[in-house]
Amino acid sequence: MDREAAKGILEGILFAAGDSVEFKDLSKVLEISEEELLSLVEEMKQEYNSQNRGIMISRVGERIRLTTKAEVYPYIEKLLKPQNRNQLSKAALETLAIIMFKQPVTKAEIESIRGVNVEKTLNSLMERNLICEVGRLDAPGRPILYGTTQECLEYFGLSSIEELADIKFDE
Amino acid sequence: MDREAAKGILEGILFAAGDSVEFKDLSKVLEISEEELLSLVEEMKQEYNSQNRGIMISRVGERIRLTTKAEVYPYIEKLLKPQNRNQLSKAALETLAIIMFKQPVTKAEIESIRGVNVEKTLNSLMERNLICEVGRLDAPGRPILYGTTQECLEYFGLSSIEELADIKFDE
Amino acid sequence: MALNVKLEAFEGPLDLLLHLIEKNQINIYDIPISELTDQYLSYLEGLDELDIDMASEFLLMAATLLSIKSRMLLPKERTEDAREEICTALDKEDPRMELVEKLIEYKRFKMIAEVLKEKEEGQSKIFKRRPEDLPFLYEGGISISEVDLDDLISIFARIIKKGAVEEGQSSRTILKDPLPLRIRIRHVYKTILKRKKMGFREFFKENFSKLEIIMTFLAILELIKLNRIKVYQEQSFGEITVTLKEVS
Repeated sequence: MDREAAKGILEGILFAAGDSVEFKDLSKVLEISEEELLSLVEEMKQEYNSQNRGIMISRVGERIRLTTKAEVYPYIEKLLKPQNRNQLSKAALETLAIIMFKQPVTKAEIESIRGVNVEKTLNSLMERNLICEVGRLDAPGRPILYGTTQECLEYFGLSSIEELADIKFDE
Repeated sequence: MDREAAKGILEGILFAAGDSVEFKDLSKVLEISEEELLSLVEEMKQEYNSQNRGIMISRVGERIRLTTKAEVYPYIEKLLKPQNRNQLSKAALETLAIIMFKQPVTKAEIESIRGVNVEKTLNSLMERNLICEVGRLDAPGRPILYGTTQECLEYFGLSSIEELADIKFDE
Repeated sequence: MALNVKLEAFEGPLDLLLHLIEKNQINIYDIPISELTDQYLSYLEGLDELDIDMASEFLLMAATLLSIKSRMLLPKERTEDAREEICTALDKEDPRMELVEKLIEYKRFKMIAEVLKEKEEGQSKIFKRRPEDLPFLYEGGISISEVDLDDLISIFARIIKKGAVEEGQSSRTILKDPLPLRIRIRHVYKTILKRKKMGFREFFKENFSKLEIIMTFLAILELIKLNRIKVYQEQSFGEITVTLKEVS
């Protein structure tokens, strides 16, 4: 299959799927290596950059998805009146940031970093499926270990958590 | 707004809508005449014809929509095919059950309950003469109302819709 | 000192400390601990009331600050042996060190949280597409030949149940279940025990409410699952018969 045809199929699959699709499934179906797949995605990224396109392709974790571009938002808002999602609180965002970089991590560890009780925050993050239990620490009381979900990457549109690691901060 | 930007916005809106959108709504949001809109759509049609595109734009009555190109279906099938038949018929039956017990019901209502695009499923159910159009809702866009056919009721051992009346779940 | 900021504006004692450090343009690696402690304490005093949960966290930090402050004030330990003195001095960390490390680590996550906030904002402006339903892809994909009304009802019952949960959440109405399923199951089972075999529709009396009908359906489904009854249909469109399952 030539590259142009493969890109067309990729677009069609992602369009029909609606949700993000795993690399490995796409490469299996297209019968190409994951490397080739990623190079196709890079090419598509460039093409979607063109002004006459209203959608874009992006990587979230080990998955790829199609979404609308942010600049179309004002028009979508006018026509489709999307419902606003509840935004996360500052406490939730701080807790998530810690879990992202320290996972797997216990509640006690998070609390020692934030200096406050995080029980309620953890519950609401679990309810929103942004974090999950990933196991138990082999220590007295066998405390729960928390980690972030795929949903979490999608929620923030992160290709990976490492993307955040470069953040510069000056004291 | 230049034509290229307008085409991008059009693509984004149709993508997000997931469904066909009326000319008049599109021309209002884009602040262009319906003629201009149609000429943009013609141009887009040409562009989507290119081999590296997996989606296409088409006109249905007074509406426009984006859909997957037919040549992509074999790949979608390979990728998204549910593990077993059971799962497959369950998806279709959910739609049928909703129509049976909520009739008359619009596509939008069914989709909001099931969380997926049911257009094609509705078509299949219509082809099999299990459901039919029973009218139009008196609301913007006058959406089609669906109900089960007499044949369908009989198949399930019901003599008439009235037999369903008591278990119909209206909120 | 003007205390025009409420405690709730801070995500905890560390957040408050960072605020004070920033406001006073303090070098985080060389904190004037006594000054900072005073400010922190007067900040707490300025609050009319303190949420008891939050209070303990803020007070714990106050205690930590006071302890650091007192350790800073203590005269350096004197020992006879000069060599030993040097070693002790090397061993002895700056009492502020632990707090500084904590503040720096917390600050890092606070900044990541701010980036996440921006990302969240950005994502709220883009949309995915609703997935396509799949059955259309398969020839004869929609098959109802192996399905009867029971199946359809149980499918719908599941949907209703899901919807009811969501509705309950938004309307905050709590209704006591007037007809527990357990009781309905017992009732249906008693009826079929007595009659051995009956038509499906006979279970539903004309004056049944929606809820009673649904509960009865569910009861029948439950009894099938429990292997107590058998439900069958001789022919398409025919009457559905319910019989007692023979226990062997």
